[in-house]
Amino acid sequence: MPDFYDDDARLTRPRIVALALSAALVALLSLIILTAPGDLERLNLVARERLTESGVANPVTAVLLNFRGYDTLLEVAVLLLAVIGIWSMARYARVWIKVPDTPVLAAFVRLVLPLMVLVSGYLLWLGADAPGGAFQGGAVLGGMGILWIAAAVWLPDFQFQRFARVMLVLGLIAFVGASTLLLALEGSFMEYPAGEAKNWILVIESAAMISIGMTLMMLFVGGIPRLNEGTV
Amino acid sequence: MLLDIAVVILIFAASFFFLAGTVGVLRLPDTFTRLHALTKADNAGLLLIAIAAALKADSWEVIVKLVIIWGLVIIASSTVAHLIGRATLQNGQTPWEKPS
Amino acid sequence: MPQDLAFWLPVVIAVPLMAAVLAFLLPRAAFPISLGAALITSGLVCWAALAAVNAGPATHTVGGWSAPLGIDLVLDGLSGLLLVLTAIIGLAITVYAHGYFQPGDDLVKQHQYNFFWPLWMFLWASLNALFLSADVFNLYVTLELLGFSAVALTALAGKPTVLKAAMRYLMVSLSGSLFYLMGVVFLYAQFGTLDIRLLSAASAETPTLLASAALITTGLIMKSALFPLHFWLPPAHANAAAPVSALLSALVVKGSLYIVLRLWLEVFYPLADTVAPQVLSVLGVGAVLWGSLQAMQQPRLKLLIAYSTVAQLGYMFLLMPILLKNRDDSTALAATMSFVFAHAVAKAAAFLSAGSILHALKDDRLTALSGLMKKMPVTTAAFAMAGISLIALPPSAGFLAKYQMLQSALTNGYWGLVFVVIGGGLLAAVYIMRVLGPAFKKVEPYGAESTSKAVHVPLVMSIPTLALALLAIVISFMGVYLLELLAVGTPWVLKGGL
Amino acid sequence: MNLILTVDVILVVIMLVTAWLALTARDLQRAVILFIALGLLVSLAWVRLQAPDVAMAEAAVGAGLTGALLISTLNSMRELQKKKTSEVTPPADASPTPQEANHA
Amino acid sequence: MNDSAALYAVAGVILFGMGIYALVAYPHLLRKILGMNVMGIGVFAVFVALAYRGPDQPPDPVPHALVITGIVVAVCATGLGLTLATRLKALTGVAQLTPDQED
Amino acid sequence: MTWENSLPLLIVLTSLVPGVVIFFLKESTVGVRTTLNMFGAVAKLVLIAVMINGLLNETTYETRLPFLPGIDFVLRADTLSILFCILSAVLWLVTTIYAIGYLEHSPNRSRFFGFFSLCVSSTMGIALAGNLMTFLIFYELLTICTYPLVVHKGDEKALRGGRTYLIYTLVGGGALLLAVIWMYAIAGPIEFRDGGAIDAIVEGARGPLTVIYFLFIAAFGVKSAIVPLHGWLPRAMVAPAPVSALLHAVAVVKAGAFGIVRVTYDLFGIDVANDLGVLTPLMIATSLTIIVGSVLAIFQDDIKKRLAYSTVSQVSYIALGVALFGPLGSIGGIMHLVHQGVMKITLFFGAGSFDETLGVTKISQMDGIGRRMPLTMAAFTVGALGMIGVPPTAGFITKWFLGTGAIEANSHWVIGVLILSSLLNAGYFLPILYRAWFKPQKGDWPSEHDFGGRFETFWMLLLPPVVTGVFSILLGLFANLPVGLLYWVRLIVLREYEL
Amino acid sequence: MTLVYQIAVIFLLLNIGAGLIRILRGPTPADRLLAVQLFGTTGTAILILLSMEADNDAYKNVALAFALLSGILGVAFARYGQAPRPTSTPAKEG
Repeated sequence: MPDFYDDDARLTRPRIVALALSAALVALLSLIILTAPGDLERLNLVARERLTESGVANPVTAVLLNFRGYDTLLEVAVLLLAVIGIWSMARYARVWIKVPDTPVLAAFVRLVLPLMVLVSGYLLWLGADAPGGAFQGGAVLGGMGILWIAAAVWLPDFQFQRFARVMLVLGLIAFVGASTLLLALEGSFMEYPAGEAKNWILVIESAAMISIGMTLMMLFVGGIPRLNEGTV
Repeated sequence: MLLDIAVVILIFAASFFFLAGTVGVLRLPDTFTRLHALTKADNAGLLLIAIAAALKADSWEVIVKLVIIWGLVIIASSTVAHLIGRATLQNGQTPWEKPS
Repeated sequence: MPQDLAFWLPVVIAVPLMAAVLAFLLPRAAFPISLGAALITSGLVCWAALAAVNAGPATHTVGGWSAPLGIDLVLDGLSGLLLVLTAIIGLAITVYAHGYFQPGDDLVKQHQYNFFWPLWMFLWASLNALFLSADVFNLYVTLELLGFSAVALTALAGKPTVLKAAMRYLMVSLSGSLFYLMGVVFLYAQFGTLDIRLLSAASAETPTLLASAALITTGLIMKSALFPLHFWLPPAHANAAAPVSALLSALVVKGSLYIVLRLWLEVFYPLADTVAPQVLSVLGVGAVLWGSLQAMQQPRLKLLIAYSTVAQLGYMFLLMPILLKNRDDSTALAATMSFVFAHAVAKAAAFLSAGSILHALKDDRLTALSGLMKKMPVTTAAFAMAGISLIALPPSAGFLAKYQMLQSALTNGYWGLVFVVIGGGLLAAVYIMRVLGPAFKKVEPYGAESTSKAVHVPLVMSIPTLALALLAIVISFMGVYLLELLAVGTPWVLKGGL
Repeated sequence: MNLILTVDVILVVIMLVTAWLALTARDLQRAVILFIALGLLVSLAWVRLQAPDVAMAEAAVGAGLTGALLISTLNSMRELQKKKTSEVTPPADASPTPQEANHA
Repeated sequence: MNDSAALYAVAGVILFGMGIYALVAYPHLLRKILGMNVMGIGVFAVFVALAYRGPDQPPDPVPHALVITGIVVAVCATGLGLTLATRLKALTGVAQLTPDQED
Repeated sequence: MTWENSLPLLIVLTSLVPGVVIFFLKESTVGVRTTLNMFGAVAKLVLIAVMINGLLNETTYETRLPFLPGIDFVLRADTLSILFCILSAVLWLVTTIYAIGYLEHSPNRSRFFGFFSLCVSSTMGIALAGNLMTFLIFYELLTICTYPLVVHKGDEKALRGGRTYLIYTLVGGGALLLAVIWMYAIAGPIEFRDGGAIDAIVEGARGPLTVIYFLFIAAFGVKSAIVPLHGWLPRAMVAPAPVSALLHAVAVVKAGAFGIVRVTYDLFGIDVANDLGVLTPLMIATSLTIIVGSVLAIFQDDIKKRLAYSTVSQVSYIALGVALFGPLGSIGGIMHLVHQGVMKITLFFGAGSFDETLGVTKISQMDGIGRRMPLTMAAFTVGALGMIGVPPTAGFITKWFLGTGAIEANSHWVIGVLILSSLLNAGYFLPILYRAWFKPQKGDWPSEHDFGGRFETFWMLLLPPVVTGVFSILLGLFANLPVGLLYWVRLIVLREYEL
Repeated sequence: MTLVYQIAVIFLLLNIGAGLIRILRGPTPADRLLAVQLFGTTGTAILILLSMEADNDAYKNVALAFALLSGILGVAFARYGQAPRPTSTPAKEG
């Protein structure tokens, strides 16, 4: 069977069985989820009541970085782990480097890159009060990285690799470091001192954003950033 | 009230441009012509909607944001259109000509 | 304050996590960093376990936000036991891996060596985080951490077969996590909280709870490779590098198993009278039989051990109906957890010996193992001790566990399980003897003074292997202490309070 | 009169159709692009459900970066396929130069 | 649950089911990864739908935060999976999980 | 831990520790190994002597460690355990000497002696076990440790024999495990006690208790080779002669027989067992075994095989004695525990020496061997006569008590069994003796080995059979000494019957 | 007023739905890319409309992210998505 078409799109017997089973599962789960109490306040009220204590005005950011900041810490760890995992599997960059034969792309990148840095910073800053934050800002930074590679502004080499390593771990180090420091100071992991939560959150978020951006870029690179002759 | 009417008209016009773009993408015969229809129509449509939103905006911040959004889209789509056009040409496809 | 047990709980997670970061940042110093972290973590965990026995369970409120809003870390008997288990095996594997991956001039090996350490430290951190977490969503994140590090470690060996196995593993792990997450969503829909103790207090038999239990259990038994969802396990465990195989079989599958136990004990207990626990038990029986039969037919040592894992995982689900029937009575839980402990130690020892054999002979087909006793006496002895524990002959940890299982099954009138456990032991004897039988074959003509061709296995490899193997025997005399630890505040809803 | 439920229904229908097409499309490239479209639609859905934070993350990460990843992976695979059909062994496992190894 | 929320919740469950189907029924790894992502979207949809409390009430922020976490995990998983798939393609020439042959 | 509390543990450790140390010794360090072995054996004997002295003064020796909630790990000395201890310790010492001689120059001796010592430790543990759990642990440990000894030669035949041995014993072990757990489930965490741990049958538990008893008998029946569970024993004959001696006389077979004694007397209690009505089936099974074993023995040409079937038959005398409800029968059975050990080990030593010195493994090759190796053959003859039950050998004492016991128990048919078996014994032993002493040598010996020295064979191969042969006679002649065997066994039986 | 926005949103959504046909038809990667562009632009417009409909300025941030990322997607696709599919059918695999 050719590799790029699952040409065999016919409904074979196993597929029909799988389809029927999935449909049954869907039907059951749909029925059940509709019976769930609809008027339950769940954690909504609690979270909103204590929003003022969290140091930020955006409840999602408050949950992400304060109430359930520990989840986010592990999340940042997942990001780093994904890159380490990829690097351990692929010893060379996967991306296909080809210098573009038109100046338009470079011009575009020159125009857009500063804008993206600005936007990512803006989203981070905004995160405290409105939708936005480290993940979204980081995603924009990651996009910038992809653009960078796509326009062949940067070729993966090992000077860059060292820089990348530091950037990758920055967020997790900041997160764990700050949390441990707070453990020593306040007696509880990641418990921000009263009134200073916002500053701590911003510092952690900034570091995390850089790491997230670098991580997403490295996911795209798909291997240790160095060129192998003939790497695709 | 007048503002609202203007907004309605703008949105209506924008919808027309979007429709044109979509019809173009669907009906035109080859990549180049479709590219042409899409970029023109959609960017114009988005511009109109952005203007409508700007009319309703409460602060300058929002207007700046709208400008940036529109600017980004237009730069990106023109760059991409350029890249696509080049690539398509290089792939050996020739622009469609009206059959005589 | 620092004397307080609860204070130290996040440190148990932070130390290996930081070690992972540093090992990644400074590849040259990766081993010393990891070894240091391993020592600190193990020491801390053992101290914490002792302290918990004396002072009872401990709760750390992360960020100062207690449940329902925040996430709590809870150390009780069940989690403490698994933490200690991880610490023991982790320490041994840390030392072993240093010998196993020793790069020399080989660049590919250098690559493996460099990346083993951060991945392994991540794995350890995620296990600790998983065992300590009292929040169902937090458990999801730790499961993902665990899954990613396990997959990456599996793939480290780099051969096509192992990549394929890792891919299969990743698929199962991810879809299992998604099933789990869907179950969590259902729990949240019904009860409006994510904290296990609050869920426990609110739990009631509703369709949503049933759906959630089904989703979560399905997801987790995929990850735990319970028959018939075990298909991914043997290739992954058999083809990974030996220290990784040991980690996967001994610890990683226990992570999801732990969540199954925890959630059934704390949250899904209203479903104890439904058919669900029976189904799990029957699947366990299937696993014991199928895994053992497969292990009897495998041509390679590591595949054999991997199928043995499939079989042994079955035992851990056998007692589910008894476990849930009367949660006050902890004998079934004690039996299951003793088994988890025993299996982990023995299986780690078995895989590590298999690794030494592979290292020395470059071949682990059973036909190549004739006269092994002569060539590699220490390794063979270690494997034999592990095997004894897997067969559950006394005096070994496996015996202790199976004894408790039988007792629990018998006093509750589950005669079928009694025969499965005893029969399973005999089946295990058959496949273990497939290895140990030929090991005693003579290599030289009998009577001629031996021209010993013992193969060299470095001490950093043989000592941890032997230590774990000895432990697999000696634990049977420490059973009381383990059970004392296990009795600390499990299950929460009955003993720990809110 | 409020048409918001109509919006939701249309959005959901298009989402489901896109998802189904993405999963069953014969050509993988088509599948990937449909998946990106799905990401964008889902992002709209999040906005409809008053979850702009999630929508932003979905648009940026779920659609944007995942899409880019999928596209480039598909590309790599096709390059590999071409190499394979033209009987060139994949070089991805070639040994690195000593200098590189030092930096590994 | 209000109508919109119910609609999206059911849509989420359907997406979940579609993802499972694709995961099980199709051999190509890229499609399996797509299936997994669709499954994830389904779960998130149910979760976000739960949080929605009608146009006039503020939504529950906790599921939002959790879904953001989930999205990031999903992209990491995708990255990992795609790398593995590419390596497999490079080494075996097939991006499918063919049965193992004893080597 | 006090001296009294640690003594039983020390007795186990005196062979366990040397055993473990020996594993790590190089093959060539014969001196250290021998010293360790000898030191362990002597130390064990001394400790047992101390313990006998203490027991006579009513001291209790008990090691108790926590094992599981409610169940301890208990090693305790009582009169019965001391009997088995001293038998094993003495015979271990003798066998060790023999084994050193026998295995001189053969490979893997560290491994051999290591497992050998572990075997004896397990036997000690079985003897001293104070409850079922402890018994079970050592019983299975014995299985594990004997396997490497059985397959010691490492050829295809040895491996096959080892496999058979394992299959039998592991299945038996499974039955034992089930019986133990069931017992605990019914009766709680009981420990062995003189006169039985179960005072009376709980109503409703009669059925389960009967089943449990037969499970025990089945489990022990495997090791003590009760027909039809004896299949492993002849096949395990591939092991080196000292191992056969160990299997047949000291450890494995004896452990099974001892288990039957223990369970019947100290777990169920003879009265309860009688009440359950399980003794008669046991009597029938053992009688059958005695006859069948003897009959099969007649058809064997291989010396060791013939001895093996002889063991099948002889060991069942012990269980038969137990099954005869009454003190006299019990005395006979328990005494045979010792007698059979001493006599059978003599025979195996003899057989091993013939093999090692002359290469003789078949009875048809034994013509005239009495003249070539008179001392060894004399010992062999004593053993054989003892087996037949000729006075004044030890075997006669056994049969005497068994016979009177049968009369006491009103099971007169057992006397018939005894007579028949004695005839059969004579039938398969007397031809050997005739060949050895009265037939002329036929050609050369299969492979003669010259050890030099003044004796007919290497002195380490000669001394043990002579010593045990002498013992066999002494045990018969002086059975009735004040502190002799009979005195001790009477003491045991009195306690068991609570007279 | 909301009704106007809603109708416009519905209209644009239907546009997107129609655009799916182009993705399905292809035939070249470039044509598919076009459709993606269409989606990006239309999606941005829908977001702006939704923002007005719900009277929530925060949604415009989503539109911003949308615009940025659809641009990046376009470039990535243009650069990496155009590799022609292998023409020859590889030998039977397995």
